[in-house]
Parts: sequence; structure tokens; C-alpha cells
Amino acid sequence: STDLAPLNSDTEKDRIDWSQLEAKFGAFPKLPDGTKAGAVSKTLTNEYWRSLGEGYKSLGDRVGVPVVYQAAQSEGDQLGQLTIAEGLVTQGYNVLLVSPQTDSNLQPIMEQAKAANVPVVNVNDAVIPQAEHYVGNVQRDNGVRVAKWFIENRPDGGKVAIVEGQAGVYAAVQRTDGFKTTITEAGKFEVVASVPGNWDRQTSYDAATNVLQQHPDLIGFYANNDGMALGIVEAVKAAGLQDKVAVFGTDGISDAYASIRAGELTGTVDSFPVLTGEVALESALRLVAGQKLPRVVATPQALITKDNADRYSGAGDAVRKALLEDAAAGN
Amino acid sequence: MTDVTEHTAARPRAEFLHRFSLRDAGTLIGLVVILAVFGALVPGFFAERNLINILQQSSINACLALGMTLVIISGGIDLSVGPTAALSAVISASMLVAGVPFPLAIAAGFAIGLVCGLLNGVLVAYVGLQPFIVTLGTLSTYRALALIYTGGNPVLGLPAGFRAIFNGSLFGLPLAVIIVAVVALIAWIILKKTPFGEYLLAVGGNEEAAYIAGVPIARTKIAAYMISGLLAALAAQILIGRLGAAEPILGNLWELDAIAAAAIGGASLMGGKGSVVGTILGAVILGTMRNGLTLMNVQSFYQLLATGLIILAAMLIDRVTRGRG
Amino acid sequence: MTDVTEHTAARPRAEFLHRFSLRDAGTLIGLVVILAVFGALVPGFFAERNLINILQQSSINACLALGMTLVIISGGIDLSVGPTAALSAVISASMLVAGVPFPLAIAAGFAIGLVCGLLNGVLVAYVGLQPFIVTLGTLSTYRALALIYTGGNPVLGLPAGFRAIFNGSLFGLPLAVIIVAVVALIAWIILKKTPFGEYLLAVGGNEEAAYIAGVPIARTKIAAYMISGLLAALAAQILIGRLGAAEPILGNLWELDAIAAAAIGGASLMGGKGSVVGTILGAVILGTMRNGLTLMNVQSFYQLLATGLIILAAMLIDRVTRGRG
Amino acid sequence: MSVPRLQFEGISKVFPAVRALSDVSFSVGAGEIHGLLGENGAGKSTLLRILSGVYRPTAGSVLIDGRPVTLNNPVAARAAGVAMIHQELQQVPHLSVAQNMFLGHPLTRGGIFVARREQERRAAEALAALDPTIDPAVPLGSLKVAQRQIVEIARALLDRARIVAMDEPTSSLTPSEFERLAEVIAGLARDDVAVVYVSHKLDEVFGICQRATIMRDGVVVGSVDLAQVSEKAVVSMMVGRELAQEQHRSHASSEVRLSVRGLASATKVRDVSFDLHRGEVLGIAGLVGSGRTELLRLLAGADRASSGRVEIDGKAIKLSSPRDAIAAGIGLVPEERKREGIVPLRSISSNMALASMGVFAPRGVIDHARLKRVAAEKMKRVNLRPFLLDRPIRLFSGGNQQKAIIGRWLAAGTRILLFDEPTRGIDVGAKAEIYHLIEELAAEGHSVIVVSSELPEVIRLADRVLVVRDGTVAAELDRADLSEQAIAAHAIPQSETQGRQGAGHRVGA
Ligand SMILES: Nc1ncnc2c1ncn2[C@@H]1O[C@H](COP(=O)(O)OP(=O)(O)OP(=O)(O)O)[C@@H](O)[C@H]1O
Ligand SMILES: Nc1ncnc2c1ncn2[C@@H]1O[C@H](COP(=O)(O)OP(=O)(O)OP(=O)(O)O)[C@@H](O)[C@H]1O
Ligand SMILES: [Mg+2]
Ligand SMILES: [Mg+2]
Repeated sequence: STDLAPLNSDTEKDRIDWSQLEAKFGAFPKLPDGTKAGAVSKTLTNEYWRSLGEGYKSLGDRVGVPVVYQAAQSEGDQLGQLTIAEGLVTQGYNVLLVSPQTDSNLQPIMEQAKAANVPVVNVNDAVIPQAEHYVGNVQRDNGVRVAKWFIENRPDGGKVAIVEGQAGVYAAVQRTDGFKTTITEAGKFEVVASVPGNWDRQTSYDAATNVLQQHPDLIGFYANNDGMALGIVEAVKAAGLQDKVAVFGTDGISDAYASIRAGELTGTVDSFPVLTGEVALESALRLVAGQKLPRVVATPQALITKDNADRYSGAGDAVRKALLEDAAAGN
Repeated sequence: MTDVTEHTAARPRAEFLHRFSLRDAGTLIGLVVILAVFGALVPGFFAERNLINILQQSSINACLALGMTLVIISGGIDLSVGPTAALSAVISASMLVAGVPFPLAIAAGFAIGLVCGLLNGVLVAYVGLQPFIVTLGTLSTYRALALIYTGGNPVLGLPAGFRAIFNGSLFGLPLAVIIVAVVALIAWIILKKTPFGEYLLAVGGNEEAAYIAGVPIARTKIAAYMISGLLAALAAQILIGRLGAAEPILGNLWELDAIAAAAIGGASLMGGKGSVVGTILGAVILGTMRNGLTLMNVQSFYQLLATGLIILAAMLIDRVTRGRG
Repeated sequence: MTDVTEHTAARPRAEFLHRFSLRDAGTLIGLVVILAVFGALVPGFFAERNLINILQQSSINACLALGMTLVIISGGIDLSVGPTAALSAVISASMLVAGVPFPLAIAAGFAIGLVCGLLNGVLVAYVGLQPFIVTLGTLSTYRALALIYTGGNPVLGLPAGFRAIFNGSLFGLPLAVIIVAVVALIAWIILKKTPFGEYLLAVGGNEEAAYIAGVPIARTKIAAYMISGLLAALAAQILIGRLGAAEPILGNLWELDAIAAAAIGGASLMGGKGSVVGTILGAVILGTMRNGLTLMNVQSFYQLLATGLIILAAMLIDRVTRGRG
Repeated sequence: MSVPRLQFEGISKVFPAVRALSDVSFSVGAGEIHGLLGENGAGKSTLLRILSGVYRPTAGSVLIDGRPVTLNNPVAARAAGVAMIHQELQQVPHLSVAQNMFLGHPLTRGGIFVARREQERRAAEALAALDPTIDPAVPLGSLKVAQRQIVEIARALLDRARIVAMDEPTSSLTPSEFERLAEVIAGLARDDVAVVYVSHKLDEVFGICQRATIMRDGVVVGSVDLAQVSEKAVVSMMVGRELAQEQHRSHASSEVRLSVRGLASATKVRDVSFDLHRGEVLGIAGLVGSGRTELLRLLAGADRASSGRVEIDGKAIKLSSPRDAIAAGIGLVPEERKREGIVPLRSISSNMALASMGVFAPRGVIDHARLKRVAAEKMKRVNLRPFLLDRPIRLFSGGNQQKAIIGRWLAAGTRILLFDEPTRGIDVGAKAEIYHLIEELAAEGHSVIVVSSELPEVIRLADRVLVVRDGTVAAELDRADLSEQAIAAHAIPQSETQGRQGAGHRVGA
């Protein structure tokens, strides 16, 4: 498998949509006795990653597989995360689910796990090039969806701005690029600013204030995550421009939904972390059971606005159903 | 005789320099240069609205940096300001959301800041540990407490009334700016006019001499850390008022900005030296830079580069003016 | 006469204490306590594989902390180690990927480390700026350069041959551990046995006196920063060998861990004091803690809490043993 | 007989590895000026630090007016009526003179604000009797050592204490400054204050004290009535043996070792020219602030000269750093030992070896065996006490620190030694040793320059004396013409000798 091409989760051909798992690979398989799964994510300081863990746990509970879920102490603690992952390998878990801090910081795990004959599933966000299995959404698509909203809903075009996540992080780069490329190609829009927000609410607030001051005729912001988007919303409100400026975030955390319902945040691209967690664990366990899955299992996402927020925020099963409908409809 | 006249003549000038030192003038020159550069490059940079923006965006860092300056003068350092602010923010916020009256919730936030500072101070002053390490330890500890308390979630939905307190304007200036200006004035008075200010300078300048002279070393240091904690709490209140939410991860890397502002303003990390005016100017320099670079839509990598270079340049200007001073 | 006999009798013990100081003994006690606690709580903690893991996981921090120790002894501090490592990593890696022979690519990485250290050192020693601020400025600058150089993308696909250099084992120990052990031995020799070591201790202990005694102050300081840069580069090579990729954001917050290790090991941030043995023990303490907490499946918020408390506890143990020493 | 104002009863003090005081008892009456004498390391400062609340005694008690007092910290000592002038200047350079004097107990307006003006007025009053030229408003760091010491004395006077302890208050002062201090001390005695006076300058002690207690190695050897005993007897009590009074011996040759022409600095030194011969001891005298220290620093490469030429053995040398000077065989024993001399945390051996690393590490690695041997030899020669070569130098008394610094240059094989106030704070025994050492060095062919504000010292040591005035050589006096009067005559600026001589100047005569 050393001849595996470096993975690009957004363009990999060997992929399957999550909705097809059951159709193509049958019902959930029987697992060897005592199967247990280890998972390590980026950080628990962000709701997204906690929700992912909930997904692991809920499926794990349902199928009787204990899941240990750990996370680094902070976003950016790359070696700490590696230490955690190495601990999981040595402790004899049957499968690992990892959401690496960066594209490479968990690389040694791939080799150690291979030696220990433990499958590893790369779940979302940063992408390990040698990963044999990836479950997650198409990062670039986040930005594309928001850009499409602008193209459809703001036919006259106008000035838009991007607030980026931490410089150099895969998800931030992809999301930004998807948005920027799509909206620029539409012709009528101008990306007047693409400034760093560092995943931080306060930084984004200040950045948005400055951008608005320079471009009071701005029609929208796209932020690489919801925390930053919520900071931008406050800046837009403080500038008194809430009726003119649309603000979009990414992730679909509960605060974002609340803000959307309150008519403040225009929308977010929800990537359904709980469902993603379930799909990831399901895929991982199918691997344990010996099934040969495609390299990438794509998980759903949807652009949430006030109009459809209720559809995507109900109980787990309802959302699953709605998303399956979306998938069937080819969204 | 000649001698005496000379002394008398020299007095007023010395007095003036004493008040607005050459060192502060150096920082001011730095600020003016940066303003001029951005003014030339960015249309509308000098718009009143933008200048107010700069002040507002500098106010939180200035608030922290004032506390940091006092701690640095006392010969210490406080790396834990960010987590202290976070802890104070989430506790105030959760009380506010639970319907506790504003004054009580704010007071609780301030109390948290004071307690965090007290712990730092006691470990430094009574136990005799190195300030850098103590506050490195409490940096993790306080952050962890804030995360555990909230389970990692932001506290949302702060009452509008509370937000108005820190979000309003007076005479066209944001209240946050006015609050920090008042804090700066108080800090200036403390440093220049009160025994405590003298004690700070003495403890940082020569601890043994201060001890022998009867300066209450431990109490002075503890007070410095408590003020730093209190100002971190104040910064937290201002911020959550502005954002309408309190996050346990708030205040990440604040300590570096605060230290940079104090150092650009002339504080020596060896202790015994520092200036309130300089610190404020230092904070405004950093704020101006961020504002200007954003307005110029400089890409984030280059913003980072500019930040680093500006810090170095400011210190070089400092060095040159000190050389002349 | 009695005096003389007494002196002679006391000699061997004093000699031993000189080599393995009471202070280091304190750090060792701290490590033993932590090992004992985890050994009791975590089954399989003392498995050879796990102990090797701990060493391997501590090796990068130990490598940085050794350089940091020398800088701290000289009275400085180096906050820029992480970005220095990142810059060195991406440049070596891009050369390797471009097919440049290993020795050349590695040498280039080391050269980058040396140059980064040189710049820090020159600004501190010749220009006379405060080390904290200089390296705070270069922290941003070097990081920005690494990001700009790579466009923010990781450099992937390092040749297997290169990775084998840093990834192999010898006598059952990972090569990285052996490399760092050798570096530690060299650092120990430098500090205890060479004029440069004496110069470091003198410059950090009393710069003015060292100057009068003919110590080459500037060269000594610059050498310390260059060693720190070189060791950051070495850490970078070890890491990219392990990871098979180099990222411009590598080395985030490394400086804090390195400083913590040095301080736990007895280095004084006032300069003039520090121990190679202590620093290694400090790095292993931090590594052990992380390993043990992970094996105990402690949630990350509580891990953070434990990190903070351990740093404080280590300093308290330090304080107590110093009191007795 | 009334109870004494101050009594020490069985005071002992043990530091780790050192017993500094054993069962020290003596008393001082109200209005008495009591000398406390002893060699370096005898325990004088330790005793006074116990009196001023800085150290706590291991055993024993202090009684004031017959009542035992607890002196747990400096504040308690102040409250008990004790004021202290510490041997090491205890000051904060960034604060003003007045702020330093009132540090710890500032005058306030309304209990909130520091009353700067009032402090400055009161500080000026206290300074008036000692040195009216010191401006209480300037930062203390801008003063010279001597002035700082005067500030330290004036600070103790502010307290109106019942007991004033002075630990070598005149170590940086000239005789004329001592005269003024003597008047002040007499005034204190008239006000019934008990004064404990520590000095290595025996003439001062004999001049102002009635009685003296003599200590050796932490124990009291005896208390004497100074009117009844000779200086010689006191000295032998201090050192435990007879001290031979040595006479000056010259070893100067005609061979010029060092030649200085037109040396000038940007600040103090203007156009200095002189020759120094092989085996010669050249004295440099002058007023405080006349530029002697700076001249030595130029020669030691510690400061850069703005012009001038320095030759050694006829070859021009570059002096852009102390390294250059050391390479050329020049070494400086600096004036401010604590700031410029020692590396406090390092051992005696390390401090000694610092300047000769090339010698001890010929192949890049220090030969510790050799270093130990040389350190033992050099420290024996300078008679280090206690003889603990691995002990951090900060734990040694000032005199012994000075010996280690001298040892540093002996080890480095320096041929030209520059001594700036070589015996400041050094006891009679050690002083004689150092004089002897200097002469030995000269006899071995070393060339020596001695800057000293103690004219007897210059006269005792020098083969020839340069008198420096306003940064330039005002006169060169041969041994035959040497006298305190002759030196003073050249040291004082002309207008001063005619006008208000001595009023505002500290005179080295
Ligand atoms: N803090 C300390 N720790 C250990 N030993 C000390 C300490 N302070 C003083 N000593 C030792 O106590 C002894 C007495 O020192 P002290 O300073 O009292 O002498 P002194 O008579 O004042 O000498 P000098 O005339 O040189 O000032 C010396 O051997 C000294 O090394
Ligand atoms: N321009 C200056 N700025 C700061 N300090 C100075 C300056 N010139 C001299 N000094 C310091 O002041 C002290 C007195 O030096 P100077 O050479 O003028 O006097 P001196 O004749 O040696 O008198 P003293 O007896 O005080 O040493 C020295 O410590 C010197 O380093
Ligand atoms: Mg003494
Ligand atoms: Mg002098």
C-alpha cells in the first residue's frame, strides 16, 4: 500500500456517499467479540469535535462497542495529539479513528497501526496523505455552497469578504478557496478582503469591523467556522448593517442554529458532526469485520438558513432521514 | 553659586522629562511613523470612525497590558492573563444568563480575577517560585478550569442590558475606550504618586534593598498580580459585552500581546522599569498595525510577518532613543 | 590541623554532590514520584515498550530544552524555537523532495537553525534588545517565513531513506532517543568542562563582571542562541523523519514546553543557573505525565489541568529541595 | 550604673557550613560611639544584620534599654529604634535620591499620595550636613558611589533612631568627607544615640570611638577602651598575631613597560600621558570624579578611548575590549566589586579562572585538576578565608571576594595590574597582605597602577604618583616629594584653592 497515491479527500475517485453504505455493503456486520475502538480528535474546546464524539458514542452504544474518545489539550498541540494516538495503538484497540491536527502530525500512527494490524480511519478535516480510509465531508464544498447561495440570492452581485481560519490549516485553505473560486467565476462579485480570523471570535470581530468600515457597501461575509461567524455578526450589528450584510459560518454548531433562528446569522454549512461520527464508526467497524470499503466515505453537509433550520435540527433520526432524502435527491 | 542657579534652571525641564520621558517620546515617534505610513497607503485611514476603531480594538490589550506593566515593573510576569479573563468571563456570563443582577455578576467576575491574581502572587511572593513558571502553570490550570466549568461550550445569550454597559458610547467615544483610559489614569497615578507605585519600582529595581528599607515585598508583589488579574477580568467583561458571548477559550495568546505592548512601551523584563504612557502607546501601535494591515487586505502570512517585524522595529527605535536619552 | 583532615574527609561526598547536585536530586525525586503514581494506577505502565515510548515522546522537547537551558543560563530566553524548527523543516523537506542528497538537505536545515539563532543572538548581544521581545518578534517572523515559503501547505513525500536515518533503532532504543542523549552529553560537557560553559554561567550570573574579566559577552550569547537554533533544527529533522512530512505550522507552542522542562530542571530565568541533567529530567517528567494521563484515558480538559498542576508541583518540590540544599 | 542602650547576649549565627558568630556578647551605652573591629569575615556585618532584623540569630538575644527585643524583620528593627547603614549599598537606582531615603516609610499627603516635595525638602536637610551638592530629586543611579554612600548615611539619620549601626560607612569616602561624618556622629552621641561603628580604617575608629569590641572568626576577642590601648595592640588582637609594619620598597626598573600618550575619552578623561616601568608601582591620586576610574577602565579596555595611543614594550596595542587588554597583559581589579568583580553564584575557583580559560583549557576542555591546583595555590597566596574553593563567592566576605579577584589576575599571568581602590572594605590584616602582594608582584617584574582615595595607601605603595585633575595629569610626584599636602595641592582645581575650598568638594586629602 506504499504505492497509494497521496489522498486528496475532495477529489479522490475511490469514494462512496455515506447514504450508499448499507445498499452496497449490506446490513451492519457481526463483529469479533471484544471489539473496541479508539478515537482521537483535534480538541474538545470546539463543539464540532465534541459532537463527533457523541456520534461515535451513540453508535458504539447501539452496537455494543466501547469507544474511547480523547483529544489534544488545544488546537495546535500536534505532538500531544501524537502522544495520545500512540498510546491508543499500544493499548490494543481494534480500530482507530483519528482527526489529525495537521496533515502530517499523526503520520507515525499509520505505520505503527499497520504494524499492529489495526485499521485507521481518518475522520474529517486534516487529511493524512497515506490514509487508506477517510470519512468526512468535502471541505471545499463548504465554501462552494455559500458562494452558490450568494449567486442565487444576490443576483446583482457585490462586494464580499472572507474571514479565514488559522493560516495554513487544510480545512481553512480548502473552504476559502472553494468560496473564492466559485464566487469569482460568477463574475458579478468582488472578494474585497480575505483576512485572518484565527478561529477566534474576538479577532474576527475586529477584522469584520475594519472591513465594514472600509467597505460599508459590503453584502456578505463568509467565515471558515461558526465561532468566527458569530463574532462577525456582532460586528455587523454594531455597525448597524444587519439588514444589508449576509453572514455565513461553517460547522453548524448549536449556537449557530440559535443565531440563525434569531435572524442574526444568515446561514451556516452544517456538516453534521454527530452523523459524521456515526458514519465514521460504522465504516471503521465494517473494516474490522473485514469489508473492503472505498477509500473515501463522503459525509453529508447542507447549507442551513432560517428557512430550513428546523428540518436539520431535530432528533438524530429525523435529521438522518432528511439527509437521506437529500442524498436521494442528489444534493 | 553658578552651580546653584544652574540646578534651579534645569529643574523645570527635568520635571517635564520626568513626566513625559524621552523613552515615551521614542514610542510616540514609533506610533507617528506607523500612522503616517498607513495614512499614506490606506485611503480613509484617518477617518474619525477608523481612529475610533483603532482605539476600541486596542482597548482590551491596553487594559491587560496596564496590569502586565505593573507586574513587570515588580520584576515578575503574568502569562495567565488570558485564562484568567476566560474564567472570569464564563463565570460572570453564566451568572448573567441565570438571571443574577448585573452588578453581582460583574463583581463575581472581578472577584475571580482577583483570586487568580492572588494565587499567582502568593506562589511568587510567599513560596518564592519564578513568576514565569508559576504563571505558565496557572495558564494551563485556569484555562482547564474554564473549560471544565463550561464543558467547553460558550455561554450565550447575555442580557442586552449588560451588553449596553460596556458597549455604549460617551461623547462619541466607545465606553470601553473611556473605561480603559480611566484605568490608565489610575495606573499612572498609582505608579507616579503613591507609595505602592514606589514599592513596585523598588521591589523590581532592587528587592533586597527594598526589603531592608522595610518595603512589604510580598504584599507589593501580590497586589501587582491581583491588579493584573482584576484588569484581565475587566478586559473579559468588556469583551463579552462586545461579543455577547463568553467562551472558555477566550483570551488565547493575550499574554504575548500584553507583554509586547508593555515592552514596546519601555518596560524592562528585568523589573524596576516601565511606563503607563508607554504601555498605552505600545498597545495602540499594535492595534494600529492590525487595523492598517487588515484595511490593506494584507494576506495573513504577511500580516504575521509584519507583526514580527514591527515588534523588532519598535524595539530598535526604543534602543536608539534610549541611546540618546 | 583538624581542619585539614576534616576537609579531606568531606571531599569525596562534596565531589559527588558537585556532579549530581541536590537540586537535580530534587527533580529526580519528582520524576520517581510521578512514575510511582502512574505505575500504581496504570497497568502495563512499566512495560519496556511504554518506557521507550515515554523517552521517544520526550526526546523532541528534551532536544529543544537543552538549547533553551543554555540560553536561559546566559540570561536570555528563546521563544522562537518552534518557528525556527518549522522553517528548518520545510526547507530541508522541500530540498529532499526535490531530490537533493540527504546530507546536503539536512545541512541546509541545520544552517537555517543556525541563522535564525544568529539573528536572535545579534539582536540581543550587539543591538542590546531584550531577549524576550526579540524572540517574540522573530517567533512571528520565522513562522511567517515558513508559511510564505510553503504557501501554507505541508511538504509531503519525504524519501524513505531520509526517514530511516531518524526513525531507526539501536540496541532496542529509538535513534531519536540516542541522538538526544548524545546531545545531552555534549551539552553537559560544554557546561561543565569547557570555557564556553564557564562563560555562559558568568555572562548570565553577572554580565558586567564577566565583561571586565575578558569574557567575550556578545560571542557567548550569540553562540547560545545559535545552539538553541541548531537544536531546534535537529528537533525538526527528527520530527519530519518521524512524520514523513514537514509543515509550516509545526512546532506550535514548543517554546513553553521547553521552558517548562528547563525550569522544572532548575534553570533560573534570571540567568546564571541551570543544569543539563535537570533539564533532561524535566523533559522526561513532562513526557511521562502526558503518557500516563493518556493511558489513564483522562479527558483533555483534565489533562490540561494536570499539566498546570504538575508544573506548579514540580516547582514546589524544587523549592523544598533548594531550601534543604 | 544605668542599663546600656544596646546589649548583645550570647548571639550565635550558623549559616549552612559556616558558623559566622559564636556566643557574641557586649554592650553599648546611650551616647556612646562604639567601634566594632575585626578582619574580613570576622562576623561584624552578620552581627549588625541581626541587629537590623535582616538575619535572625541562631541563639542569643538583643536587648534594648535592658528589654529583650524581637527583631524578625527590618520593619521590626526600625520600630525598635534601630537605624542601619549597610556595608553594601542598598538602593534602587531608578528611584530618586529622596525616594530612596524615604523608601518603606514614605511621607504622604492624606495617606494616599507620596509627598514628593516634602520628602525632597527633608532629604535635603539630612544631606546638608554631609554633602549639600546632592540634589534629592535626581535618580539615585546617576550619582557616583561616594555620593550614594552619603545618601545611605543621610537616610539613617532621617529616622532619629536610638541606635545607629554603621557598617563601613566610609569605604567609598575620602578623609574630608569622613570629617563631616564625624561631626554628624558626634551630634548623634550628644543626643544620646548609641552608635556602633564598623570600619577597617583604624584611624577613624580611634578618632571618634570611645570603646571598641574586637572580633575574630565569629567570637569576641575583647572590648577595649581606645584611650588606653595602642593601634598596634588592637591590630594584633584582630589578627591574632603581631603585624610587622613594612616599609616601602621599590623594585622599579628603567625599562618602560606601558606608555600612554594623549589618551582621552568621550566623557571624563582628557589628554593623559605617562609611562609605567617594569616593576614599578604607580599611584594615581585625585578628587572623586576626577576621572581616575575612567582612566583605568580605558586602559583595561572596558571603555573605548576617543583618541590617544597606548604602547606596551614599545608596540602599539588596540584596546577595544577587556579581552584586548588581557591579551596584552593588562588586568583590572575594579572599584565596585559586587557589580563589576564577582559572578555571585559561581565558586571561588570559577571566579578566579574566568580570565584565563585559555590557560586552563589548552585543548578546549577545562583541566579541572590543574584548575584546582592553581586555585589552591593562588588562594593560599592571597590567604582566602574560609578556604573553601568550591563555595559560591557570594557567601564570602567582601575582603575575601577581593582576594579572589586579585587571584584571577595572578592566574592569568597578567603583567600590568590596575587596582581601583584595592583595599576598599578590606581589613588591616588583609590590607597588609594585599600591600605585600602588590610589592611582591612588582618585585617579580609586574607593573602596577594603584588608584586610591586613601592617601596613606598611595604613599605607602607608590614609587611615583600621578595627580589627576579634571581628567588630566596635573602633576607627577616622585617618591621623594610625596606627601598628603603635596598631592592635595595638585588635586584641587586652582579656582577652588583660592575660593571656597572644600565646601562642595570631596577632597582626597
Ligand atoms: N548569607 C550567608 N550565607 C553563608 N555564609 C555567610 C552569609 N553571610 C555571611 N556569611 C559568612 O559569615 C562570615 C562572617 O561574614 P561577615 O560578612 O559578617 O564578616 P565581616 O566581619 O562583616 O567581614 P568584612 O569586613 O569583610 O565585611 C563569613 O565567613 C561569611 O562568609
Ligand atoms: N559619563 C558617565 N556616565 C555614567 N557613569 C560615569 C560616567 N563617568 C564616570 N562614571 C562612573 O562614575 C564613577 C566615577 O568615575 P570617575 O572616573 O569619574 O571618578 P574617580 O576619579 O574614579 O572617582 P571615584 O573615587 O568616585 O572612583 C565610576 O564608577 C565611573 O564608571
Ligand atoms: Mg562586613
Ligand atoms: Mg573611582
